[in-house]
Amino acid sequence: MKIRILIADDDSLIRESLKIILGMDEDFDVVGCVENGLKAVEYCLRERIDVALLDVRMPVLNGVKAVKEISSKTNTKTLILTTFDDDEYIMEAVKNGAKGYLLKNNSPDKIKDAIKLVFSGNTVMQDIVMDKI
Amino acid sequence: YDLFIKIDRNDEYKKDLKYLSQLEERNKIAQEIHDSIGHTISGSLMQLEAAKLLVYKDTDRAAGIIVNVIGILRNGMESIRITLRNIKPQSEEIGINRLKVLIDEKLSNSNVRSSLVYKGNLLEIPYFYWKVIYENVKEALTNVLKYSNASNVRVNIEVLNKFIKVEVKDNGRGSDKITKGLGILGIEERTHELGGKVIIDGSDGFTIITLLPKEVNK
Amino acid sequence: YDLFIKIDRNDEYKKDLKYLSQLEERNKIAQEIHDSIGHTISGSLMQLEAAKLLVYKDTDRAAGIIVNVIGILRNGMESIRITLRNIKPQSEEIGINRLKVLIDEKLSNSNVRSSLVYKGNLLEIPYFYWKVIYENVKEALTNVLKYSNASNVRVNIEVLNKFIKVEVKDNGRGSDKITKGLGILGIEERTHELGGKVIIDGSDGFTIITLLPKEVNK
Ligand SMILES: Nc1ncnc2c1ncn2[C@@H]1O[C@H](COP(=O)(O)OP(=O)(O)OP(=O)(O)O)[C@@H](O)[C@H]1O
Ligand SMILES: Nc1ncnc2c1ncn2[C@@H]1O[C@H](COP(=O)(O)OP(=O)(O)OP(=O)(O)O)[C@@H](O)[C@H]1O
Ligand SMILES: [K+]
Ligand SMILES: [Mg+2]
Ligand SMILES: [Mg+2]
Ligand SMILES: [Mg+2]
Repeated sequence: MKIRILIADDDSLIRESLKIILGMDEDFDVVGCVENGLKAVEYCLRERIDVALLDVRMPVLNGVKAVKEISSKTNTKTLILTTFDDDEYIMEAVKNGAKGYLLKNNSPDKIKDAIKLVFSGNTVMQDIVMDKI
Repeated sequence: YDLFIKIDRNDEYKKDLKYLSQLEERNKIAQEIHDSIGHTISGSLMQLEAAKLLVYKDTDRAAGIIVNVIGILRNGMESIRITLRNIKPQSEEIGINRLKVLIDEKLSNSNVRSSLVYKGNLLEIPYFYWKVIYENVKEALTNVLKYSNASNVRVNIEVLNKFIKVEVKDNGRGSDKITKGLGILGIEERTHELGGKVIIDGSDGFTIITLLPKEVNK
Repeated sequence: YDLFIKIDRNDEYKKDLKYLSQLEERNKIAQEIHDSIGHTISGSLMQLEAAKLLVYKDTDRAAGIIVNVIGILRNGMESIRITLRNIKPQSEEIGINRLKVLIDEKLSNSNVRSSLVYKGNLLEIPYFYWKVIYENVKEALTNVLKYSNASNVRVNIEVLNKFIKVEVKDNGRGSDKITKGLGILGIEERTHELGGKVIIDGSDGFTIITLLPKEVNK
């Protein structure tokens, strides 16, 4: 059975490419793509979504707030995707029920693995690089 | 381009110093990022132009180039991320420093001495808590100057197991019967909004304690 | 995580303010970079990952993506350049502000009043000239405090046709017979290195003029 995915990002480049990358893999079914957090919440309320990939910074409703709604009102598991490590947001998101976070510059394989892990009930955290020069 | 600057001590000086610090900081950061990013993008662009020309004629080579550019961009992204990590202050660092400046500024024209003490891991204080802490300490200090006649005030932040405790305590005349004004009401309102509690005691100097829950239940 | 901060007025305050300014500035810049650069690179990267998967199966689409990414990176480069240019202050802005802070600091514990005046286009002052100007003014002010007994000192920068003129003039007791020490010798040395000239006059208060050629003939 395929993992049913929702992609939420205000950047169309990210939406389109993730859709291609995940769509080409038999394990995933990209059910929907939306461009803000509110639409993501609505989508998860309407459809059965296994894992929602959520960008942090989005208009209307950001990813952190969307996580809160989604995890309190549905069974969808949420995975935050960020451009850089946005510590404050990430901490908030995890408090709000996010099952993990990943940087967007991870390889497709890592992203797919993370989705599968989250789907099967694990929490996934990006290993933070703390190099101080 | 025909200007005249007259230097007034103190106030002017503070502004100058602040502005200069900002300028110097920007300069450093812009340079660092410029150096890493220019490289990354111009390199990627050239290679992609080649891939575009080859994609039908020699798909293998085009595929190789794509993999290559992915590597370049990923490295570039990583190095910017590290630069940002290093330059971006933790909210806690800004929070505690803003508080230090507040205290300095508030008391600089008075005879009240001050100390700022903290204990526990400040990183556990959520970023929007700092705004409330700041406002509450500010009001408390205003009152110290207005009513306490104290020689000393102490601001004490403790990150406890379940709570974050912020105490402002002076050694002044205290107050037998406190009639809350807009100041203390404001402190209470901000604190309650975060699910917290305010404790006021006028029996040994004047003490205002703000207790904020570590679990956010807004 | 168990720390104690004692606040000493003035000095502490300056440091705090400076540090806070830097922190806030960094925070703002990090945001700007995040928005412009982060966008460009993470978007391109993800698109190329898709192109890589498609290149054999759907070469047309892969080719389309490559063209797309070239466009994104090219535009991105431009917007990044603009961001960085906005972040990076002009050297002239840093130069004049550093000078203001220097004067403030030098004279803050004295009774000497000061003014800083400039005339002409400061942008014409090369970036490395500012270091020499800074050092020369610093030494001149040290001397004003040591010897002049002046009530006023004026720092005057003029960007002329062929020269940049920096004058430090006080209204103190002046000096009949000047025996150059390391201070003035240093001023001369730095100035000569840039092909410039120093004029000293102790007959009406004390005046040190640094003349630097606009054409660099190092
Ligand atoms: N540090 C203090 N020492 C002694 N008395 C204090 C101190 N702080 C507050 N009080 C007493 O508590 C009262 C209420 O303070 P509050 O800040 O709520 O109102 P206010 O300062 O009188 O008015 P407002 O803050 O609205 O300008 C004050 O009027 C004063 O009598
Ligand atoms: N503003 C001034 N007013 C009066 N006399 C001055 C002033 N500036 C300099 N002089 C005179 O010029 C001399 C030379 O100054 P210079 O800076 O070269 O040496 P110094 O200050 O004596 O020693 P050093 O700078 O090496 O510590 C001084 O000793 C002083 O007599
Ligand atoms: K699929
Ligand atoms: Mg976004
Ligand atoms: Mg008050
Ligand atoms: Mg000297």
